[in-house]
Amino acid sequence: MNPPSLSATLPVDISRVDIDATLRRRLRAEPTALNPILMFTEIDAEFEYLLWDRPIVLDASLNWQLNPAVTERYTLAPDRMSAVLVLKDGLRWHDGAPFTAEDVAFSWARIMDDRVICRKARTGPDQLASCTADDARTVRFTFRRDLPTNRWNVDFPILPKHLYEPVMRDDPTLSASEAAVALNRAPVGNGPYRFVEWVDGQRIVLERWDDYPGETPAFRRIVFQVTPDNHAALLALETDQIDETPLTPQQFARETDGERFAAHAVKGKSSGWTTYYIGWNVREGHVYTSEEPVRQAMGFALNVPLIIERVFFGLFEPATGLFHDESSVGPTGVATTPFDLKLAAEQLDRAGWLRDPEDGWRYKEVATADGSTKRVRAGFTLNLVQGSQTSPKIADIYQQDLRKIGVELRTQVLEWSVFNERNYRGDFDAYVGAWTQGPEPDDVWNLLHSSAIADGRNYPGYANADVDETLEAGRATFDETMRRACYVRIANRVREDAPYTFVASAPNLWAFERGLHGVTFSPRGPALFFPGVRSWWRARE
Amino acid sequence: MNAGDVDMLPPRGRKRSALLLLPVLLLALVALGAPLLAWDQPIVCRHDGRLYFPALVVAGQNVPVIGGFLRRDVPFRYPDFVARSDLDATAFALWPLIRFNPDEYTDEALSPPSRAHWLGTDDRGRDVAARMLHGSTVSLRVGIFAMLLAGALGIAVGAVAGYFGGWNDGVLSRVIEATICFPALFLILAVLAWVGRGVGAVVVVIALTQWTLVARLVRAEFLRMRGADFVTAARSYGASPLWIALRHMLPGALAPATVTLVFGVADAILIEAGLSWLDFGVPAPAASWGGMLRSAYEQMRSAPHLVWPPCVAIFVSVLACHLAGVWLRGRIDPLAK
Amino acid sequence: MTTAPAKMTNNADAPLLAARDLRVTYSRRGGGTCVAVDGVTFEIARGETLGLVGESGCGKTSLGRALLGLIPVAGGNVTFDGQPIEQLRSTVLRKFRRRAQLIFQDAAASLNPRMRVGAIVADPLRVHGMARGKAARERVEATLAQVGLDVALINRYPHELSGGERQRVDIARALVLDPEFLVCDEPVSAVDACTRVALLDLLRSLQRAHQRSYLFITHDLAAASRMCDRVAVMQAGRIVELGATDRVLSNPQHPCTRQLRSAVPTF
Amino acid sequence: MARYALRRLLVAVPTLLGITLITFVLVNLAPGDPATSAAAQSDRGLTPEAHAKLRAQYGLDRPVIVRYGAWLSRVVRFDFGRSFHDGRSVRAKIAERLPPTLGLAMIALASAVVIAIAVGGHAAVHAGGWVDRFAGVACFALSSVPRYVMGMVLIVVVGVRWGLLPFMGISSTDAADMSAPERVFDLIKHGLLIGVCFVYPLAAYLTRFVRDNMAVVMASDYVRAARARGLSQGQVIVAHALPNALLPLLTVIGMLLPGVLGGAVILEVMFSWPGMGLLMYDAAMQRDYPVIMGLTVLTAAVVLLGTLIVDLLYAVIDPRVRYA
Repeated sequence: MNPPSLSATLPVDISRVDIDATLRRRLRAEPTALNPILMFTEIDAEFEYLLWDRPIVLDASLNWQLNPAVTERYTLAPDRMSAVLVLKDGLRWHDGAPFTAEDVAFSWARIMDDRVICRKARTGPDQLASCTADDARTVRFTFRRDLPTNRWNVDFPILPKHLYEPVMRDDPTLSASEAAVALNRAPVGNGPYRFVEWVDGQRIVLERWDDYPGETPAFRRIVFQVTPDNHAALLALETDQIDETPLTPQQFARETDGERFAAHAVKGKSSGWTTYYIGWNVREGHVYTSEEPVRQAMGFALNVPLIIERVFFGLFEPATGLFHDESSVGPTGVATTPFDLKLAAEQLDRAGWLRDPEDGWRYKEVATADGSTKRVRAGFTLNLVQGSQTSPKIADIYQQDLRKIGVELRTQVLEWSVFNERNYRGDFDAYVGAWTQGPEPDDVWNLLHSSAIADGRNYPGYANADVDETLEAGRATFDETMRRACYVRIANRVREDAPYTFVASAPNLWAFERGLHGVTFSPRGPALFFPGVRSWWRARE
Repeated sequence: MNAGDVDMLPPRGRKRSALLLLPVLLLALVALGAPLLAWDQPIVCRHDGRLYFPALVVAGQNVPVIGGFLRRDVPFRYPDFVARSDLDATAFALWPLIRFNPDEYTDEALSPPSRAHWLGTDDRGRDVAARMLHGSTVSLRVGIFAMLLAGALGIAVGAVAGYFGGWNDGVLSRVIEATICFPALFLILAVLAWVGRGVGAVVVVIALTQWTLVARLVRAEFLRMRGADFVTAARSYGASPLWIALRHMLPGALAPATVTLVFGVADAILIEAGLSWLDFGVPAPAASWGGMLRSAYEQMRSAPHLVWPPCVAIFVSVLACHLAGVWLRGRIDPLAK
Repeated sequence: MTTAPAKMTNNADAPLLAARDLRVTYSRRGGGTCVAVDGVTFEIARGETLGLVGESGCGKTSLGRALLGLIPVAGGNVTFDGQPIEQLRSTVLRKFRRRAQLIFQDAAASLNPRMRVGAIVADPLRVHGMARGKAARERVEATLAQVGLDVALINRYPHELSGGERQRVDIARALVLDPEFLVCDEPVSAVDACTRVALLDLLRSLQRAHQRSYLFITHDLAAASRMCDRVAVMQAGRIVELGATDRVLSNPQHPCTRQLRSAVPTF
Repeated sequence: MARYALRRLLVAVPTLLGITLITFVLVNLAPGDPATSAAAQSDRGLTPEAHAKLRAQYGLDRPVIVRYGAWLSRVVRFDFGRSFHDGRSVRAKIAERLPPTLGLAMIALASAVVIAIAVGGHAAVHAGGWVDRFAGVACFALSSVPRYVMGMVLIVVVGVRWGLLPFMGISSTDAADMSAPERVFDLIKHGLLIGVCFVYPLAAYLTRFVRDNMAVVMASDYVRAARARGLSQGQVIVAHALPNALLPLLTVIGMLLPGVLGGAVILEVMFSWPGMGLLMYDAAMQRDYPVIMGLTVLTAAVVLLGTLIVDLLYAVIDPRVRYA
């Protein structure tokens, strides 16, 4: 359904390509810092893929792949407890200094230094026992255990040691001193583009690095224009001020069919692996949500078809679980939960939450700590993030339906920081969240394993011995069929126990300037993979 | 945040026609009787041989004090649970003007104005006209309660500062000054983070930022009256300071303070809508004009019909409060001179 | 009347009020002081009217207010019925407040514009808890009648009254507590000549009926001669001459008195 | 006068201290501190020990008062610290955001004053004329239109439907390639819509104010006397009416200053205008304590100083004012 011109690959005849063109991309917000080990948002990632070149990359299907521009080879030892990565000869940083194994070892040490606040980069590398440089081109990794995930664990961002080492002596956090901030705002990388300027609140400019050892990208310059507002972005696209922008479902469905849009731009869509869900607090103190039948009933009461129609303009797909059908685990065969209020009501009746004929709400006698019983009304508070356009709408629809079966849904809109703090402390009944599946199914460990209650993102407090064991098995086995079986089992367990109720999974919705070619989509959108933006091009006029 | 700080005060002292009060009275009537204008249940209906007043009861529950004693009408006993269809078709029923509940999802989403939906529907298929009418309840409630609170605080502080003068006045004046300079946005975030979102939090936030207007005014009035002969007279026959402050000075300060408070209601409505625009206001699904404005903003390209109702509603209610303020000022000032 | 003056009297022969070496000063902004009353000594007997004359700004008003303890005294003392007033505390002070009252020059300013006549006159009663409800209303009406006001005015606001009526309300408020001592601070200077005569007659008749003592402050010698038993002449904060009214006015000793006298038209 | 100014400045110091202390405590006690936020945004390392370590790193482990003392001692040396969010110095961040806000506010205020004197003056001189009547109604109506409602209407109609003017940000994407005059033009285009939202309430208020004040002056005895001396209408206005009407105008401007400088959060968010309001909003949402505190000090100081300057100006213009 995407226009064929969009995905037209780079022609062999290079003279047809405008190699001096500027690509103007939209930036929804400014990055926090252009330091790859401090980066943690999707915005940050956009720069990571252009300014830096890691030895290991993800392709459009999110498969593990060696970066042909950087890596000579990667060899796993027979006991699978160590590996050797050999870099190509003559690699350089943008400033001309050599890129060596020392840089890799240095970066691992920085990532593991807990004085550095890296929110994301430590996940993975922290499974390594060591990372050392054998010589200028050879990096040696040793592992704590022989795990199939180790090949992901050796993939982490790399800093130029010669620039950060002097900074580190005064400022081990790499973010609190003048020198560190200067470096983080004018980074030196090794990727196909080098940093030119950052005008705060307005734009960030990159330029093609002519000495890049890999394939030369088509665009000479890339300008990231900071445009937080979605209307402004679409308007900018239609007035030829930017070349691409992600679209909201509403924009994709209703605002991009006119002539004005067609004269300037085309739309692209692909399935994505981001899933909206409702997380339930299963801890004992939360009388209503801690009951498993109740959570199942809540699943039946969630009108997913209406939500997809009214909130997501028919563009999203019903989600069955943490694993997308197109990922390595899927399809898991887990059935989607039907929307059925009658079923939900019956389930609640069976669970002892009975309707009071006087006021219509459901109640249950619950034992309290001092031995007496207390009459509790069926209901919960749903936490939403402030500023989200979609989650209040989901909550609204949910509230209307729950009221019909006598369950009270109270919404609470919290700022991002407070929302996070509440989740982190387990101080909530339920919340609307989103989960983006990565290439490695083991990632769900962080959401489901009982150890992740204290140390991960298992905010619901979900603990199931069988799930724990299966997660462990999935993590340890190298047998792909067995791994898949493990995760399918987990998917079914999660569906039964319902610590999470899944709403819908989001596609990638994008708009591009008409003349843009070479765009392919990955589950992460058109840019955040290899080659991503590097394959985009525009014809010479 | 305070668009209302630039209020318009036409010349003082002119007598004004009571017609100026009409808009604000209408607004108050709409706010109180919103369910009589837009609701999914009849105002009066016959059901199983008896008369019921479902929408009227809902409206009654908006009235302070009385509302607490009203219980839902029997066939509609589940709050909002029973849809129109539960009423037998042949029975007598007097319906509100708009037969939609402001929170109700109809089958048409984002439909432009039509015969069924006079101002169209929003993205969830809710009737915009019904939401606009019910939004007045939130706005007026916030405006009035915020100003009552701000008035109480401002009068107390202003009276103490103005009556005692000197050291007290110095400290309290600094407090007033500090409040004016204080980053209001952060105050809002802090209060919301602690109190949680809701009408109460918004009222507290607005009162905490707006009380200084009244305090400054009352302080100035008290300072002015402190040396007045009628105060000396009261002292000469042995009236206590509290007596003098409450009985002799307060009524004099109250009149101008009331004018400020009426204008303040307009400010409060503005601030409430502004907070809702920033998504700090009264939480969904409550119909609030600021919230409607925000969602209209997000959909202005696909549904421009959503923009105007909240804009007009906010403008009209602010204008109504300003007119009432002008009237009040005209009423009160000749007396003071 | 609920309070009989005789009951409170310790010694019928002693003066009701005595000021000794009284000083009143105001501090100027930016340092320095300004002396308003500079060592004044005099006595007022029971039932006596002492006139206090002098040109504007000579300290008459300050003296009057100092006598009532309404402004702080910088030196000397005032005794009322044998008790020094600056030492009066709470309950005793309240009693004193009941026995001594002040009548103002500008009734328009001294009457609270937001209170009705009835409330204004009743307020002293309420402050002292002397009468409530119907009893208070009756007493207010009686007092209004006493000062020659139509009882129908009881529900009016001050700005709805004429100057003379306002002045009478002011007097009524002072009288409602049935005081023994009144400081009349130029009570007639703000009304027209006709009303003035009527008011002076009223004040005099009120004094005679109840044996009250007046300090009658005026710059109008004609009024003083009409009202006063004795007259004190004040200049720049000092009393320069004090004596029987006839003597002082017909045979002034001090140049200041002569000057004042020459400026007054006679009736 | 110098002594008066000095005393006023000294009185402002405890006020400023009070504001900063309260803000500091409030900011630090509000839920959602940056350390927890960072922890919650991390995949792992959410254990209490890790959290405590993070708090220590942000300097949040000491008591609030101790931190306030430390902060104050640095601020006295004009060191406002570094942003928790991106590590840049708070001074630099604010310095960057100051011109858009200040420029807009000043230009708006200046235009409003010009409009007010022109329209209000005309209305006063020709009291009862059609300009007077029209301006009266227009001012009253405009003053009831909230700024953000106006902003929204402008965006929807002028920005989106007509596509006439840009409504987001301060410059175009290709601003870097423009010549200097083009860039200025670009800036003006971007500032126009948000500028209108700033100007019209001020203009409405001040027009009314100037009109009423000048009408009083025009009807006064000394203007009549001046006319009697044979001065022309123009001379009367320039020599008498205007100076007397300007005096209260100055005070009113002083009173409006806090609103003009501090009241722009919604508009700046709405128009993505990279000014102080937007910075404050972002900083508050990110719990970027150093930036919040820096902005608090700055806005409070500007407001306090603004009122002081207006008072002093008032004294310079009106010889009757005493420094009491």
